[in-house]
Amino acid sequence: MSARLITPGTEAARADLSGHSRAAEDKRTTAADAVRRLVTDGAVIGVGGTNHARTPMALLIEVLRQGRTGLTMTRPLSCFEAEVMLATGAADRVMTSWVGIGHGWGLAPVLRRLVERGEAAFEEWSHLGIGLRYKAGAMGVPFLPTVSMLGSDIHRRLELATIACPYTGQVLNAVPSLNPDVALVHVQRADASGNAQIDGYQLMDADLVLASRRVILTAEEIVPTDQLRLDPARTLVPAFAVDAVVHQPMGAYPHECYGHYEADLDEFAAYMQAVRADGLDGARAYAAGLASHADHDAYTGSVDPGRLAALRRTGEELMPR
Amino acid sequence: MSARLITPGTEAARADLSGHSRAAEDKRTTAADAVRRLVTDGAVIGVGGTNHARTPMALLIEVLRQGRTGLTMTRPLSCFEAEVMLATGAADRVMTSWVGIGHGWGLAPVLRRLVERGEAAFEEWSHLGIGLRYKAGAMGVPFLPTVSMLGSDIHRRLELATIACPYTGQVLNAVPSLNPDVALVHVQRADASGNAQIDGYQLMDADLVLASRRVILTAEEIVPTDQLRLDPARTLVPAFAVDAVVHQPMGAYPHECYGHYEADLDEFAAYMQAVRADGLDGARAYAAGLASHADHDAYTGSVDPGRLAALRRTGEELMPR
Amino acid sequence: MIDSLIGSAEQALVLAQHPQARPDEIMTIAASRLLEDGKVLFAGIGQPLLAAAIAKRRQAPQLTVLLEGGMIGVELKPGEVPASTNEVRAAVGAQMLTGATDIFLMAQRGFFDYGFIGAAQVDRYGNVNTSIVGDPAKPTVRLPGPGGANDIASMCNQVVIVTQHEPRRFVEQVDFVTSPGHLTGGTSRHDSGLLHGGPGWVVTDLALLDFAPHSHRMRVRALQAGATLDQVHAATGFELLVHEELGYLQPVADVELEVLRHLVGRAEESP
Amino acid sequence: MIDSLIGSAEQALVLAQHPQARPDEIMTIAASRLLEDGKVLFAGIGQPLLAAAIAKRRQAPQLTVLLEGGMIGVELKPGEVPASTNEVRAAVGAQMLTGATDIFLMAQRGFFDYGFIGAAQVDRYGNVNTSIVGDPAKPTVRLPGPGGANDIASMCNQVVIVTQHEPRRFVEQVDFVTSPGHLTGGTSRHDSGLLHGGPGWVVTDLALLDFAPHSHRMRVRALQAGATLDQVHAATGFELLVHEELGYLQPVADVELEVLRHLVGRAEESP
Repeated sequence: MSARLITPGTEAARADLSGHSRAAEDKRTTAADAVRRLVTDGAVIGVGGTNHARTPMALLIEVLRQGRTGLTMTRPLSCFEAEVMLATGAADRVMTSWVGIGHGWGLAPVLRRLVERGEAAFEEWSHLGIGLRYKAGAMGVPFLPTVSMLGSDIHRRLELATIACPYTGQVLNAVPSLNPDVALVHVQRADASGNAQIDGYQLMDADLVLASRRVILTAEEIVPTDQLRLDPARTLVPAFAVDAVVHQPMGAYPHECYGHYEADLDEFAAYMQAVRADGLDGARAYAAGLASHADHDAYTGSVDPGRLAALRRTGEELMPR
Repeated sequence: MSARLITPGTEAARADLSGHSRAAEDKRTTAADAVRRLVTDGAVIGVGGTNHARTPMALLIEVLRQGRTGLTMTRPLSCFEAEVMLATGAADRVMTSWVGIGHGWGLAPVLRRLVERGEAAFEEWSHLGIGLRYKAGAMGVPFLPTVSMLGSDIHRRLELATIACPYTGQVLNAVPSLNPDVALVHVQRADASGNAQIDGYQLMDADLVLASRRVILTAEEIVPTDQLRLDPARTLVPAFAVDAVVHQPMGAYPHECYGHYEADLDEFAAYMQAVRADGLDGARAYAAGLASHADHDAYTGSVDPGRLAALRRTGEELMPR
Repeated sequence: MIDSLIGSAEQALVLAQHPQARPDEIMTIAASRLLEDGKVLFAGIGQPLLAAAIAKRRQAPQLTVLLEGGMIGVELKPGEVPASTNEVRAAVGAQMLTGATDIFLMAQRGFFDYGFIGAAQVDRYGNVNTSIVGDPAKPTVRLPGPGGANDIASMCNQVVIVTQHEPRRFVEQVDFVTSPGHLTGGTSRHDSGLLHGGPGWVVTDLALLDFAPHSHRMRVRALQAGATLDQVHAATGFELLVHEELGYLQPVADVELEVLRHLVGRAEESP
Repeated sequence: MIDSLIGSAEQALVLAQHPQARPDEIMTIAASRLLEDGKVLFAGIGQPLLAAAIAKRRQAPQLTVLLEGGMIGVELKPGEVPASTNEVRAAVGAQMLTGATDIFLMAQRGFFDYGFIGAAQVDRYGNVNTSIVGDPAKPTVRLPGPGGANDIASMCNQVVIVTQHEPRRFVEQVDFVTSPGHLTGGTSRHDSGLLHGGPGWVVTDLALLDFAPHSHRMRVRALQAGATLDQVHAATGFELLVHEELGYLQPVADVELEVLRHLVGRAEESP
């Protein structure tokens, strides 16, 4: 398993920026190509969205398909995608504040088993701790001060440093910056060069994108730049931070994408039934099923169209009006 | 003149929050009432917007009208509103990165004269320095680290502390938080309880609002809360941070309000002509003229309606479409 | 909330709990009664959000409810209780949607009056464990982790812990302090750098508990209707203090149960 | 940009500056030639924004231009040059509008290739003063202050200083270091905690200057067409180095002047 990630790499991450193009050029490609070029074994991957919201499922499944190993997944709240990645060995570490299945399915069974056996690492941070790691990374500073985690065993276990305010003497936790090797982020719309808009809750994705050394976006829609210009305050991701843009409708499926579709609870059930029946092997079989399709379109194409239509309908019905 | 404002008051500002209602109640009032209750002599006032964008002119003129003295005005970029406040003695200190008249009018003549004579203080920060003071105040931490101002005489003059990252040893400037006594902010729309939306460039106003001990909003429009719910991601100011809401069309006039009207260059000219003719007395006479109206509606009502209509038309024509 | 306390044991003797209220409903409703109007509540999924929704429909219409997904001013839609604080059903009615980091920074600034958290284990000082059962280096049970609870417990003005009253939850010492309470009591919380807040209340199916001044030890403040002090002690794995004016909570009222069941879409079960 | 240099003095002798180009136009156009395609530029109002707009219309269509008001990807609309980086005319065509603090934090992260700043005074190490003439405690002239220039000078990968070549501007020692250049030369900038960037070029109406390796002293890299080294030395209040392969800049071309004047709405004056 990869080493602990406490030491900020602010300077290395800045130096690394010189290696990627900041041109406002066409960066569209396929998920397969983007993952092949930008996700390497053992990398720290920042997973966009939280829990079952805007999870970059198309990209994660492509990572499975390409057989990456030894990844660290950073995500403030993780859902069953973390289990799938850990069960297959694609990842062996999560850096997170929470892993659960949700929707009444209780504890994360595969994660439990792997962590309790010492076969996977659960690096536990507070929710704000993860957020501030990204924010420090995005700001280009090696740490940010906070009261989060003070007094807790999270602080003690991570061996975080404290720092005294030079003006007041107040002692705060120093949260080290994090610059993931690559961010995988799903958005509602982007232009070809990677300017992207997120509808609804933005979660931590803007900071994650700016912090990361490389960024792959999937987008429900690719739109002309002129469409973004109509509402530029909604653009939360600037093209100069983005390395690859993938047009991927249903790119968060079976998780939700605000304004487009709700999460597919039948898939939660299918996953959990596989795990309850066959434990780790069940999770692996489920993962193999996900990765068995040629690409994400083939996967979503294999799902009952009526089910997908219903998810889209309820997703739209919940929009403010 | 007020003392230097280096020592962060994070804890005092937090304690002070207990003194204001966070209820989602109707906070609508007049500018006169809000200024009477919330702006005291000698206060540190955080002025929203920058330069000639979304300047809270109605509130500043009301401060003049009520004869406040000894204020400190904090603003990242200041325009002739700073001169008017300094010339009258309403303020005796600016904390800023820049003061200029703009629009081809060159240096700020009144500011120069007062500062060069030692009659007003110009506390000079970098632009990001002001931004991080607000951000630290908004985050509830006493300082934030940055490379801004390192190596410069700004840093030396302010006697800022540096701080070493406990992980990497990198030395950064520690920017102390600022929690202004009261923020004056103009927005495009708000509901009665102070949830507010800003169109276009938000500048530093969200952080300023969250940092400040008390907040007065003026809004071009007061709308039902349900209207904000249609586009909640555009809401940048939460009601629980706001103390008073004033419905004030043309509230930034003679400065601009994105989407509503451009700045009135005739007023820039009128101000500068007064100053060029009579120096400090000219500025005072101009200020007296502003404050001579019963309220902001009376002031804007005294302006040629054709001029105002033209400002609104060009302001709207520049909107993306 | 003290309105719902009955002062004397004599009066309490005549009280029985609402016959149709389930333990989780009793807790949710007791928690809802703690919420004063005009305050700001950092809620979580499940009981906290339901408690908030009940309060907004009863004594606290101007309560502002927010969720860790960045939703501010949410309104629970009856029959559509979200399964996560980070999903579209949690955003219904939001007046403001901000970032997930930003909303916790507002907590750190001090804007939030109440924070609601749950507990797998809680000790006499209100320290909460939702991380690990057993040895942290080799856990017997790996629990989900804090989610937002560590931050809520560190930053909100007053923390309310809502959990079932069982000996395996109310333990002598938590295996892991996920969300700090009063730590080791006395000034230890403040000494750790947590200058504000701390647990104010613990709401269970058997009792309402608070923390004694200075020592910050957990104390029975009031019993749920129909519960006895012996039951509470038996369900607690450490020595509890008892308030000198022990109170008794009003039983769940029909209207409370009705509001709750309408919210969760169990109207058919309503009394 | 080196494309616009002519290597030999012999060739340069035949060059004269474009007869209709004014000094500010010569500077703006020379600055525009420095900008490579595909880069990100933190521009200021006036010459920097105009230089960027010329470059986008010529060699650098994929240049991303941003302004301190939080505008990203702006497009200058001919005839509507903004008077401030913080106004609606500066936001025309923006692909993204972010906060004014946020855009500088992106600079601190390292995303911005170029930053353009002006100067009331500049010294041999590229330190810039826009704050105070005279004694900082009792200034003779209070200048406007840095605006965003201190941050741009501290954070962008390469800083370009654009200013008229006059002895009162090119001074032995600036009265106040508003925007740090190479400080006292050598490793002093890095030693101060500024680990990146620093002035790369100085563009004036007489010359293009850079900074010598290691010492970081200002050096004449090339002369504007029609200008002489004597003129440059005479207009400089400190000892300038001269590059061993001194270059000569191409005169302003008709097409450059035309693009510039069209942008500022002076098309009627175009050549």
